Amino acid sequence: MEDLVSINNLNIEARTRAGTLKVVNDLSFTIKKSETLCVVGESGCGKSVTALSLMSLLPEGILKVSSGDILFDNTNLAQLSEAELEGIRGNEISMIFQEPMTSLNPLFTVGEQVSEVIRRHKNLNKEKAWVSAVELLDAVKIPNPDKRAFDYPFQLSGGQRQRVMIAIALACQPKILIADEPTTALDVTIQAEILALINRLKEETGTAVMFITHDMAVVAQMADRVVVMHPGKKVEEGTVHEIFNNPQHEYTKSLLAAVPKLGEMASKKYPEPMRLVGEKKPKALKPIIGTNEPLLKVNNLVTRYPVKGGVLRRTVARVHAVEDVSFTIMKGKTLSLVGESGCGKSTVGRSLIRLVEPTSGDVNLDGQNILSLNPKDMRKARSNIQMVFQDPFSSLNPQRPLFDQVAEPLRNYGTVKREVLQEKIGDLFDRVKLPRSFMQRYPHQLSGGQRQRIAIARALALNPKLIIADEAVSALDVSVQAQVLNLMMELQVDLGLSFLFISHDMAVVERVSHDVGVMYLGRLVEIGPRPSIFRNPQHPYTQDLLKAVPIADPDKRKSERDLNFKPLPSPIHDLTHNPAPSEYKEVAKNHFVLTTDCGY
Amino acid sequence: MNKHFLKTLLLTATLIFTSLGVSFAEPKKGGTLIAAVGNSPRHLNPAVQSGIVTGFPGAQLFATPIRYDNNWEPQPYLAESWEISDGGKTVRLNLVKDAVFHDGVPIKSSDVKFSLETIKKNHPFKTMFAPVVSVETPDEHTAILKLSSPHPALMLAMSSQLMAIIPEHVYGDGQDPKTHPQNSENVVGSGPFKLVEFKSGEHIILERFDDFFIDGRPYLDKMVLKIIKDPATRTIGLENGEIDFYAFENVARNIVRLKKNDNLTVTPDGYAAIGPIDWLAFNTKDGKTADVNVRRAIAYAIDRNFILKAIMLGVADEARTGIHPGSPFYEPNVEPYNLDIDKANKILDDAGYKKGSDGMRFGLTVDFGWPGLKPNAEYTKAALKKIGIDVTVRASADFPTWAKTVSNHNFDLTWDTVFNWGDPVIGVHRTYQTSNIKKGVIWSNTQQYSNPKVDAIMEKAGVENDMDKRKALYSDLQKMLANDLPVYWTNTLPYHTIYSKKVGNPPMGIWATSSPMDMTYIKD
Amino acid sequence: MLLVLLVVVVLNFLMLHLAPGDIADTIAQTMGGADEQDMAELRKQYGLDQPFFIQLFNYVVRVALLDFGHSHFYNLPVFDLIMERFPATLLLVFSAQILSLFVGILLGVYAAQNPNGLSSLFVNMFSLFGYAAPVFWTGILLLIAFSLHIPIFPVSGMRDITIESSNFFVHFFDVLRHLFLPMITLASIFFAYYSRLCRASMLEVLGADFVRTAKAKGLSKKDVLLKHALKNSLSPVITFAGLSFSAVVSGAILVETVYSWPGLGTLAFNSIISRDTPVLLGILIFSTLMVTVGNLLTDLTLKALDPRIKI
Amino acid sequence: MLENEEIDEPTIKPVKEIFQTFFKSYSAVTGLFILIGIAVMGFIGPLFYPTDPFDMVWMPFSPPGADGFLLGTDYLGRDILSQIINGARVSIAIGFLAALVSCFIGVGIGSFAGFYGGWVEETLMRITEFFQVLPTLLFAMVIVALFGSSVLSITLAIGAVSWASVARITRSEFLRIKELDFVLASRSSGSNNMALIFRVILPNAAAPIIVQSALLVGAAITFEAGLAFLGLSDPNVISWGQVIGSNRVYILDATYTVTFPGIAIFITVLAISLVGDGLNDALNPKLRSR
Repeated sequence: MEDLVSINNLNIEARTRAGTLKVVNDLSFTIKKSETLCVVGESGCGKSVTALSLMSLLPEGILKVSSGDILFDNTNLAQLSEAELEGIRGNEISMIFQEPMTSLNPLFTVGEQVSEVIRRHKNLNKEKAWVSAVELLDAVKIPNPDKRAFDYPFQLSGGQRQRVMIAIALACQPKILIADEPTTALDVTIQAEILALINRLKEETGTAVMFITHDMAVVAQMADRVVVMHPGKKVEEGTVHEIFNNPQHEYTKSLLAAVPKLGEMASKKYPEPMRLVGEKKPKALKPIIGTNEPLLKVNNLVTRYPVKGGVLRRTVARVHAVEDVSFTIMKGKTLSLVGESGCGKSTVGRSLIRLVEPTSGDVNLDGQNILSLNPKDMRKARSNIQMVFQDPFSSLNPQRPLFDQVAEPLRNYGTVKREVLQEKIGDLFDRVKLPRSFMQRYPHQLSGGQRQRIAIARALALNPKLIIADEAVSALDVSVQAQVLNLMMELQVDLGLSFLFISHDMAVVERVSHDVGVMYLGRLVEIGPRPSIFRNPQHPYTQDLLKAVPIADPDKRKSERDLNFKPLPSPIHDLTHNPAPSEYKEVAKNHFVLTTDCGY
Repeated sequence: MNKHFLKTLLLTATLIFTSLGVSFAEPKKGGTLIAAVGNSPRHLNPAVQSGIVTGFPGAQLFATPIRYDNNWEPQPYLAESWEISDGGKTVRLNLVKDAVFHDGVPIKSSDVKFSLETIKKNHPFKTMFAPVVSVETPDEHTAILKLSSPHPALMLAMSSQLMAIIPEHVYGDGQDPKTHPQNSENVVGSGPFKLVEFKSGEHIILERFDDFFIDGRPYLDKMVLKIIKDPATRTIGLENGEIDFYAFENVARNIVRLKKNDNLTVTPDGYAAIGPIDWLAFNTKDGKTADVNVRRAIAYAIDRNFILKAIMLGVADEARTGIHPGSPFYEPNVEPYNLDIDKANKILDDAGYKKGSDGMRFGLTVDFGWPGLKPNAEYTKAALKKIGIDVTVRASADFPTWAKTVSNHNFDLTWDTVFNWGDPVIGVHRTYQTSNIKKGVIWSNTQQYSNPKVDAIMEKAGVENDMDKRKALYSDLQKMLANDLPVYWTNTLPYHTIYSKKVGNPPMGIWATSSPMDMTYIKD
Repeated sequence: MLLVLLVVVVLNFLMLHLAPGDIADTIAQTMGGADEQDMAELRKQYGLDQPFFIQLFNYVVRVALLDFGHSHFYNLPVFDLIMERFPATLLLVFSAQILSLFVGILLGVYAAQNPNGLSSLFVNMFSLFGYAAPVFWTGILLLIAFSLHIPIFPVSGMRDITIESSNFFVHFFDVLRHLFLPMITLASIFFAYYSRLCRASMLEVLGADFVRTAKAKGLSKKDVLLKHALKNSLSPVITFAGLSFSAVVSGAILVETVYSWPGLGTLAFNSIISRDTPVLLGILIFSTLMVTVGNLLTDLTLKALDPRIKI
Repeated sequence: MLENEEIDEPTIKPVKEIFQTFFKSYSAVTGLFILIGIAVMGFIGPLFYPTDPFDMVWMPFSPPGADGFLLGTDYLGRDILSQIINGARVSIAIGFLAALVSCFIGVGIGSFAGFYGGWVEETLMRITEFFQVLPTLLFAMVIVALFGSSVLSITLAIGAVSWASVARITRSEFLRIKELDFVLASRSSGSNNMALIFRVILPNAAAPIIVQSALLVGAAITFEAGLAFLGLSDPNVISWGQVIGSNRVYILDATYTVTFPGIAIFITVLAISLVGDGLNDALNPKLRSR
């Protein structure tokens, strides 16, 4: 087949205050007509920069193509004038981006934004362009497109915005569509839909796709061919089957090893750490058994936020973030809460240590009723439960050295004498496998994974019984994610910790959990032992959620027909709304399914 | 006094038609005079409001029984003639026959009676008509003032803005004349101009009153008084011809500057009766300044010449006493307290105020009554440093703050400018009378100065009708005051009138713009 | 809003009450002196002999009934007095605000195109001039330059009262001629704020994802800049303009003093130094209203710009 | 190191790097040097140029350069150069102290409002709103009329009317930062409210507050000049504003008496705003790369 795009010996340099830095190093590959090429690699490997250079949209003065050619349709893009390039962009090459929330102009209606590109390249008048825009919105499955065309981006959900972006990108039937991590910011069900949509439209229009991602599971779903990049360089190229079945390069192998694959734990009763390629001395992969002694009992937890409004700033409505949730965590075990954004799983975590005040319910930690404690006793009780947060960049105070941050809880509770403090912190650094020399560093001198290790060290400082890990590994690259997960599991064995593991990633949850609870719209729809939930999901939402998870296996692709998810209703209700209590049915041992309505 | 007025009476007609007629050859009729005023008047009724700001429009809107020429000679105005009898205790005014108010109602002797009674009751200058016990109106055009005692200040008090004839049918409606709505709007006056518009802070527009009782006057069709507070802005306006006329300019620098301008005339004439004097007042009762030696030493240490030359740039006159040098009662032969640092130091040494190790004897404060006197206060600080007095300048944020401080006698020294208002009885006595020590009242005897001999002389001079005897009394007064030095007088406030060459016959009497401008005109 | 007004009234009433001296002193000043009885009578007449709380209560009740009282100094109804001056201030404040916004945005957009270049530096320096120079100083220098040395503009006031034309445009241009220097002077303070804010906000927006989208659509530079970027970068500028209304009013006090502009600023200054409490309170209430209306206009503009904002 | 990730740019930078960024900007360094120069002039200049600014040393209105007076003399024959040198001290002191007062009030109100939310925020922001809609100059004039024209009352008046912007900025920073995970982490590791406000959040909110306060210094200097122009200044100390205010009536002939202090203010405020820009660039991570 003919080459549509051919990149030859491309070098791209970044100008920084420290000097020039090579971000793309001698890169060559081709994209053929109507094929999907996935470029995969971890953050900072130069994949997005390559895509932007193909659009000739590298930010001026910061990034520059220093040598090499980009041929598009046998034309060297570097030789075209800006006006000629403008004629190609959006018309022959178009692009969709990672962040659907920010990629659309907030001040224009989506109809305007779609029709704008049509008018620009197709020379249609306003009315005709609008008509085609509405048709395009229909094609990307926006419901009621003639009405929604008048909506502003903020009135659409994230998934709908990404559909609008796709409509814009495909409006002029481009020869190639560049998709730069288009689903990374989306929930798993929406990701599945968007991926399927891109695949369908690609079939229909015959456009080539350059798909950029860090997620091997997505690659498996989308790619014809794959280019694997590792800091600035191409390390491996091949068809999707070659890459998945017979990876050659060490990096590709480690990347595949670090990806938890849904279903691979099906035969195992207890969680166990991953075996990582390149790790020098893998620890013995013992299963983590835990105990059956309850540590934390949560009964009928309800958390609602007031919505203020009107002139007098009175409460006019309430967000029902958590509705009648009950569960138990055993000593030395991990309970995972899964669900999509807005399902209330994080609120559950924060309610437990009263970072938000629950409306009602009962939280019992080792015989102590947490919710009835006065502020002073609550402060004491917090030492038993510690949190690790999602964002490694905001979870550490940028203005204080790491030593102080890890020592902060110890100082706050005054449990450790000054002389032994140094040694105690040193031990904690050893525990999370960071050199003691890091103690006087500041957070910005650390990588994301290292920061999460510090966050874990800080959580461990008070010898807590329970650690709430709120999306603690979601923001990390897969290889780092695997390392941090292994560390957490190691600590669980060594210290007998219990975890409340909050995550949206079904594959990771399957790896680390003893028990799993699935949440939807504030309710726990299904809870039970991990193998039972994954093998035999009973609630329709759990079933759909599992169906939506991409699997890192090119032979298990999903099509748009398989997927028919319902949109998420609003959790905001007026003051009179008083939802019914949750009732469950035990479908297997300790496996409960919600029988009352949850809105799905 | 009698003789004096009789002479005037005889000369009246000739004076007006010869001297005035000659000097104001062929005034042209018509035209608009653009004048500036430095502040917004409270309202326009001079019968219940004193001050030069109200005086300017007030004197145009309202006529007074008499007016004064440049030589302190009274001239007929609304009263075409007058007779003084009974040793000065009866004054008969014969009013012009065909005079009308702006609403067409004739001006009658009852209006004069009403006006005088209103003024006596409401005007702040209580001494002006204090001896007038009644006004008789035998006919429509005759008003007879009956006095309890002779009152030499009466003639001045019947001129300028001081005795505006206001219509009884308007102001006699029972409302308080001080807050009468027609003080500012729809003013029904008796003078040469009538009110078109008064916008406070912006302008006052006056228009020729066609039925004015002097035929052919006024010459101007219109007067526009622009209210411009900023002195620099006013000066630029005068220089580039936007403003034709500005009176009461007292910023020395501007006067010097404008004098150089060929298109403008700058003159200090016309302010004799206003009589503004800059002085340094002492607190004669409390603190160090209670000691007359300290006061004298301070007077010797302050160089009046410096103030005249450097601060006033030579445009102000020396004032050695509390009576304005332009007044016939001025006595220049008093101790002038010329600069003599050694003497000042010696006086203080002798009085027992020894210099400390830092060269200072004691500290005093100096206040100032309005921003124009800030340089004087600052100069005082510098000058008294030389005789070992450490002076702190106290700036009051605004007039009420200063007035509160000074009138409650919480001061050592203060610079101030005080007006004579024509006759010493009106504007001079108040500063030195023991009976006028009134806490909380500004421009009373805030020095708390008390000398029975001084009180006695003033009482005598207040009722003396013989000019020479009166002069002698005031001469004694000024010498005694210079000796006791409750106040150290330095200079006159250099009021100047600035007008464009195209302005003919600007008001040059003794009352400046507080007199009618019916004779002013615009040249071609 | 009402609460804010009440605080304005009470606080200022209190402060003026505590300040030394009162209206009686001022009236005595304009009279060239007054005696004890007069002063007592004046104080009685203006209710100053009453206890503080009764004075305050009376005032608040009257204001609630929309009666601002009479000026002690001018003896005119405060409302009339303010209404006479209000249009002038309104004209000055709003024209200066609009001018500075217009020029500021223009300069900001220009500078944002080449953030590190010479033109950007020039814009920065030019706009800083107005910011760094005290506004009255700029005013005086402009006045000396353009009224005295090159007399193109009149020195004072808002209109030439000697013009006797019934033609609207004659008066319109007359006011415009008088307005020019005060407006420029007042606007000059804010050139810097707006242009720098606009530049920064443009730069931020130019780095935003949707601008990349617009470029990826193949739009021309001009369209990207003026359609997609500018509209988005206006919000912070407009927001700041709303917040700076009270600063504009403050600046107007100084500018009005320099140019004898017959507005509220000079009246306010007067009423403070003459302790004309009803007028000052009236002005404070009105300027608070003016600022509030300015804020409201800002909000409306923001809403028109950005569909996400609800009022 | 176990991971091989890149080290990402932090959102808030530590002190050392701020200095580095700051000193790389020519304009900021120029501004800083001018400012230091002016401060040095004000504080030790009088030692080298001992003429007392209150002493009448020569004929009034001697023009600049004539008779050995570089900047001429004023209406009392006082040396304007000496007034400018000595005025620097007072003007800068008023500027800094007033900004400090504003900062103090603003940070106090803003941080409590932002941290506690609810009715505390509601009340405090109403107060802030009040100070925002009130024409500041009028309000300051009333305060000065009340307490008299001393340096102290002028400084307090300026400080008391200009803190609203600081309060708003502090509040919005607090609202933003208090939601960040490290604050939650600190709270869950037992920090009490005061520690959270002053030890955890405030240091991280400092950047925009510092920039705003730097600009307030300049604003306070011009504000003082404005008050002096209206006649509200302390005559016992020389500040630039006071020199302008008291020479204002002589502006037509002796324009230089007003020009020089005006230029002094201009240069100082300009320098402050250059420093403010530099601080902003150094402290604001969003603008750093540009």
